[in-house]
Amino acid sequence: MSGLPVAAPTLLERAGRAGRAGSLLAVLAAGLIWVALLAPIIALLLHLSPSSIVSSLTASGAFAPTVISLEASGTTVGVLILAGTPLAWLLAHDRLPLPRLWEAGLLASLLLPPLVIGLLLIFMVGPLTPIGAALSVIHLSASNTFFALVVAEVYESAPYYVLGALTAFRSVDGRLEEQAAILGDRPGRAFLRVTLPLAAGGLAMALATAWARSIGAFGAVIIIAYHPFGLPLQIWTTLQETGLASALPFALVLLVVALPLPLLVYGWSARAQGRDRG
Amino acid sequence: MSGLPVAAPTLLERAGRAGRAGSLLAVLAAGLIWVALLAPIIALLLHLSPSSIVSSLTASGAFAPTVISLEASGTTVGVLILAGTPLAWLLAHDRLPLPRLWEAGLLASLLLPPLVIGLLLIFMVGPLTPIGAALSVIHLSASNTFFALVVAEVYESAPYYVLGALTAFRSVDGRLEEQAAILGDRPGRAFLRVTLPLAAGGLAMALATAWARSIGAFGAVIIIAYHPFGLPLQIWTTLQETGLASALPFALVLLVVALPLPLLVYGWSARAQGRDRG
Amino acid sequence: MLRVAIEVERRRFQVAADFEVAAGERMSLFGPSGSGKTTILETITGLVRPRTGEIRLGDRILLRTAAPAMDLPVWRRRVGLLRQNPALFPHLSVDQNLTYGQGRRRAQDPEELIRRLELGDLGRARPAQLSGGQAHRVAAARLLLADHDALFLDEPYTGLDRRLARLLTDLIRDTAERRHLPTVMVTHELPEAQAFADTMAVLDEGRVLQRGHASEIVRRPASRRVAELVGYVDFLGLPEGGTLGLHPDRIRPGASPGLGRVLRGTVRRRRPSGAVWEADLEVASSPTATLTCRFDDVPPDPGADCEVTLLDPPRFDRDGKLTAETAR
Amino acid sequence: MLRVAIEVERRRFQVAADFEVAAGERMSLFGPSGSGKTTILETITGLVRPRTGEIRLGDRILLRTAAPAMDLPVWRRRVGLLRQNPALFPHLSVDQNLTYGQGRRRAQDPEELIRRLELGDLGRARPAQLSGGQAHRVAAARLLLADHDALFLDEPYTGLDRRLARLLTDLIRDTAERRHLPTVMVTHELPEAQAFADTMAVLDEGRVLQRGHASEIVRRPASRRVAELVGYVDFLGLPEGGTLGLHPDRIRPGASPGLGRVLRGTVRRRRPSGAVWEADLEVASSPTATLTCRFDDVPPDPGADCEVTLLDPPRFDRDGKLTAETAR
Amino acid sequence: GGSPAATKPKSTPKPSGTANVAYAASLENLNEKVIGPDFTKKTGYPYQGRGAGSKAVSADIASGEISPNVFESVGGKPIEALEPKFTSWYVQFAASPIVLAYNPQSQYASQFEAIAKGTKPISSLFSLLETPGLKLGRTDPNVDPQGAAFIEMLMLAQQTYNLPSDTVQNILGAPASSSSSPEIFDEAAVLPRLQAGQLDCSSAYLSEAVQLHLKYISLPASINLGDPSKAADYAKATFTLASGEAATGAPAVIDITTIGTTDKAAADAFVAYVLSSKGLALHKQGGYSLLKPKIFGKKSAAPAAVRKEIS
Ligand SMILES: Nc1ncnc2c1ncn2[C@@H]1O[C@H](COP(=O)(O)OP(=O)(O)OP(=O)(O)O)[C@@H](O)[C@H]1O
Ligand SMILES: Nc1ncnc2c1ncn2[C@@H]1O[C@H](COP(=O)(O)OP(=O)(O)OP(=O)(O)O)[C@@H](O)[C@H]1O
Ligand SMILES: [Mg+2]
Ligand SMILES: [Mg+2]
Repeated sequence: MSGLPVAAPTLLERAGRAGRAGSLLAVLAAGLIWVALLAPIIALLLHLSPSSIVSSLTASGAFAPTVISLEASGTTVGVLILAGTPLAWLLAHDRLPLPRLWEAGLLASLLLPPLVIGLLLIFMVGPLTPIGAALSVIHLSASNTFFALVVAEVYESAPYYVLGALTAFRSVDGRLEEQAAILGDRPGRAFLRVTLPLAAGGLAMALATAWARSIGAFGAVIIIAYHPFGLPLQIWTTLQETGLASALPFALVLLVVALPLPLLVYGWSARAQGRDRG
Repeated sequence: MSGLPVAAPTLLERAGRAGRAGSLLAVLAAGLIWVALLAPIIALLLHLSPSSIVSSLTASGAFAPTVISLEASGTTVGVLILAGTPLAWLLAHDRLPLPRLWEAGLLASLLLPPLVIGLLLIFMVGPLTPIGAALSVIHLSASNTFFALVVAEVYESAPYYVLGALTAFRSVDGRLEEQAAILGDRPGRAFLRVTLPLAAGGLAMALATAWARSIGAFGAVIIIAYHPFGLPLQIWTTLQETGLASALPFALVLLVVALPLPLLVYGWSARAQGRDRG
Repeated sequence: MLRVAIEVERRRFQVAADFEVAAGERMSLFGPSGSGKTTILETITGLVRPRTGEIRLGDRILLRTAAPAMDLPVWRRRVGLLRQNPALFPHLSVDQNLTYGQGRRRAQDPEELIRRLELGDLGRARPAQLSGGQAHRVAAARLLLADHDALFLDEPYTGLDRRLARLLTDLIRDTAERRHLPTVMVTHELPEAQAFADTMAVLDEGRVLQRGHASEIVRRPASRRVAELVGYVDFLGLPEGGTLGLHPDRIRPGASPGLGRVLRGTVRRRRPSGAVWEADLEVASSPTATLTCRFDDVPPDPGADCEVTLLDPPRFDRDGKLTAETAR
Repeated sequence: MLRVAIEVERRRFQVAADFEVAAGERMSLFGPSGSGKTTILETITGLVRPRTGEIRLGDRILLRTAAPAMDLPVWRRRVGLLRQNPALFPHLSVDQNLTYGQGRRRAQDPEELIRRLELGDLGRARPAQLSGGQAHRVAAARLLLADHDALFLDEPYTGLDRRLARLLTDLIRDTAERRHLPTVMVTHELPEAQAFADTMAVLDEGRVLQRGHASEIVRRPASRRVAELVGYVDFLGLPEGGTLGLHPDRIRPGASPGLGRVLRGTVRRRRPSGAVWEADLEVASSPTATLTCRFDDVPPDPGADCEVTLLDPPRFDRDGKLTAETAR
Repeated sequence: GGSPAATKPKSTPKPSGTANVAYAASLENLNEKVIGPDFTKKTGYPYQGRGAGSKAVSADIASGEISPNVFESVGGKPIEALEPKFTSWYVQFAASPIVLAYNPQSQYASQFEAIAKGTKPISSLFSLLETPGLKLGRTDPNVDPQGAAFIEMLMLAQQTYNLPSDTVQNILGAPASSSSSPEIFDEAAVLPRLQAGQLDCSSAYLSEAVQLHLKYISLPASINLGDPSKAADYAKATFTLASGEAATGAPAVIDITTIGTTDKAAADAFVAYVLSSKGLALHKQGGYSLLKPKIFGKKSAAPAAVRKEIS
């Protein structure tokens, strides 16, 4: 969003003679932290022999969990976008009374560990609860169904998405939204044409986080949706059943199938904001 | 950060005659989504009888996990701030070559499910690994120690913090940082006086998320740091040992002890940005 | 026709405005920095909410705080405002910014506008690649291309040289005339204000001090304060009481008794100003006064005496109000 | 002393500047919108990196692209720049903004500055509560209070009325003189540029067309293009070849053959301008030309004929270069 | 057995090495919260544990993915799979029979209670479990030994009480090999779900039912898989898992052994501690029924300290 009229300098261009050593040091330090952060992934790659990957992935039923994970997380992210975005927008624009209270609620919901969410979901939507009974009238059940899986994933990821989107919307310069209104845009149009592209960076981050939370959702999922099996449960049960060697390849699968979406979203955000960086 | 010269209007003030019905509807819809989001917490509060809370919390050894959780998450967040903030800042300011690659790495590390992180940490820092051996030389062990707990929590929460801080720094108007430099601020000073307060909203969100992730960390923790017990493990073992009724009060404890920090951080961010809202 | 009667709370005073602008009328709003000009425009546009008031545009009520209350949101008011900060959309190219507000009804031919504002080769540039004046011109063009029922321009000349300023004035005039819009312009440049506007309102600390024809206000400011605001830099105390307002443009070097009162003074300082010169003269009148006068050529050396003629200066009484008789 | 020799790539042309400003010298940079003024200032400040060049300030090298290469970061250059966008820190109060850059060495007495810029009662306000002109004044004061080795002002008069503009000019002059700084100001107002500066550089499409004393440039623009830029709005083709540059301020109504060449024309339009009037005259000379002339009082009715005297107009040859002999 | 303090070898003044224990997941709570800390307190050896399915642990040890020095398994087969490379003996010391836990608020509670009290015959339990709409919870037979044991228990019951031949089918509501019957939950979820009132009854180990103070129906030894002496009978219950392997009824007994030679002293001390009177008592408290410790495989290979506890 920076409007600075500075042609992006390359690293070494920018650093003056005196600054160069400092910058190299900074890059080194950053690199170290980054590699430390990626260490588990490196460990994963080092640990997988090609043969173990092939044998785990070609085992019967290894494909289905991937599909289910993608479907459920896709649905989850869809639900979050539809329900969470308006809430975040209203909060960011101070359209709701007592904004602090709303925020506190979101923060609290962020703090429930997934396992606890799962246990509480039993109380909320178990078959013998009022909601569960109501659901069964429309032939839905929130235990051990795709629906239950989505419910669990939504609850694991929603606070991350809503808080992220809220922050993203808040970082948009209000004058530009006012400008859109002056030029005749209804709030909805202004949202699509101005707020959304300008909040793209923060939204990408909110989406990536929500996606990661939902496709990796485990704590709540294992409690209310033991099946259909997504990848995290596949990893878990394989671990229980046949051990690490066959479980770890699925972690790689999870990485590989889950990564494109966040990468795309980040790419979109860079384009939407008109940042053209390396 | 909005510089709009508009005195904050109250909700009903702003809505014109025609808009009022729409706004009320919006508030209602937002309220519905919000309550749905908070439903697990509501369920938690409804299901706890005061007596069960008292009896769980006064059980011997019920206090220690709280202390341990706070200490470990505090340390974790400290580590993240020290190591993650510079990385995020460098990335946000395009000071690193190939920024897309760095980002992709962060996104990938976001996608490792905690359980997998735990398994991979065994390979990385287990007692029989080179790192583990090196650690043992300085009498540190990364299994079942406070150190191991922190390592697990750091890995569970780091990507959330770094990506959040990165987004926060990116949303700061570069011209203001340039202005600080013109007025003679070294990057470090400019960071403290301009970037930090202006990124406060996003940083608050990054910190709150990282805090939530670390204090609720379970998947990696249970694998490499069963001891010392923090609250999530306390909930888990109580669930195994004495059941749901005695486990849930600890979820409430977790909420109660974990909530103040994010609330404070959000309050700070609102003050730092000079937003004076409800 | 635009009818405004509003009271807006600001930091240190209240902005109270009550005026009308007929359809097709061009009014300029003149006043010192911080006097409430932007506040008035933003209130009419719907960006600032007044404490009380009513705003009508044509037969539409944009705002009414009295019952039955009414408050159209910004996007329904159809009031175009060029703000002091150009607020270009940073994620859109110049072309996309220009056509942002174009509705079904084409308000203006974009090609012509772009040509006249010399934006021809900027179409694919991003706002971050524009110079200050270029950004301002794009913002102006974007506004003129949108379809509004009234036009407000808050310092449209920011960052523009004289030539571009005049081009923009013509353009806005043409647009306002063709579309028969009530138009209000805020500017600190009196000549620009006059080149643009039929009528003028002089604002100070939130109140309208005088409203009328621009040349009328400049020639006959209703009070000393108005005179100060429209460019009278010096005031000459009269022995018979009251003061004369002295405008640098309305003082002639040399004695031309047929044209007005002649004064004698000593040159204290001189300097070039534009294509001409200015000199500060100390006048020998009873309370010593200084006045600034324009010279076509180099003024006499400092210390030298010289005579000047005051062309029809307005005269103010002890309370600072214009007195009927002028001081020939 | 500031010594600049840079080449900067911009969107459509290259900005190439090569000039010196002595310590204590005040220079104004004059040029149309988009000509590269801001680019030059931002390059010296370190916000834009030139393709090649060298910048020295006193005995310090701020930038050198040739070996041994050198590029001081912005915060070490100690070059103060007031940008077109005031860029106040939105999270700080006005007071905190003002004192932001104050180092150990107190560059200026803040009290006096605040008083002179009439910012007295704004101290606790937030930038979002300021009017456009107030924000600009705060930004200017903030810069003057910081301790720099050179001062650059990019359109410091944005949003200021004449009176405040003059106050600010005086203040910057005082500061520059007292601290003996090289100072460069960008403005579109010729009188302001002159009131402030000793010397002037006229820039167009990234090149310096003329550099010298301000009044000299206005009276004797080196080329027709410079003349256009410094306010010559009309050009009169001469039967003997070449053109005369006509500046509205340097045309007198009436025939005064002693002062200069007399022309006869027909009034086409007239309008009030500031405290005086302007009329567009169609001149009967061989290629029909229009010129704008100032009148103290209402000009003759449109259609009427009238005579005007040209005061020492510069004459340009076919290539648009100033010819030595003037056209008396 | 003797006192654990006595097993601490006086010859090594300062214990070095860690007891690195891999165990069947059902032991997690007991090992991590009780046995491990108490072991460290008594012997001075650090303890480190990790739980997973017995079969998985065995596979991971065999493939070298993990290298614990103690292995506690449910049933001897996972240990036997590691012989002779990693070990050649194990000690069986406790059993964990299957019970049926029920929800006292269930609409069927009175019938469960009658069966639990013996006022109704145990055979009627199985027709009750067939009731449509009754919500039974069990775990995944393909992943959790308890899940398979529950099915084997049903098969034994069908044989023992001469129930109609479709009884097991009706109770399971899905093929025995299926992982995705609506009744199947994760081990961690099934009992909380019962406690939350969302199930009528659930499969459970006796140890769990005791620890969690659940209402439960004990099953006779002939079907509860808790008596090693009935191993031959149990073996008659057999079905095929999703992987194609056969699941065969076997006593749900706990077997322990040491693996490899890393930190052997610590490993031996852990096994000796588990088999000491203190260790056994703690297992009993945890709801396991104690068996007389018995060495299987190459008795001579068992460490002296262990043999001492057993004798
Ligand atoms: N970041 C940039 N990258 C490339 N070109 C730019 C950039 N910023 C400005 N330009 C172009 O460089 C030229 C000079 O711009 P500059 O801002 O220096 O003009 P200026 O003389 O300050 O004009 P103004 O009076 O309108 O502020 C303009 O044509 C502009 O389009
Ligand atoms: N959001 C706000 N809240 C309270 N007071 C404000 C706000 N914005 C501006 N003011 C104050 O209201 C007064 C009028 O401001 P306004 O912006 O209308 O002035 P202006 O006439 O447009 O001045 P300028 O020519 O400097 O732009 C100023 O004194 C300013 O300090
Ligand atoms: Mg204003
Ligand atoms: Mg500029």
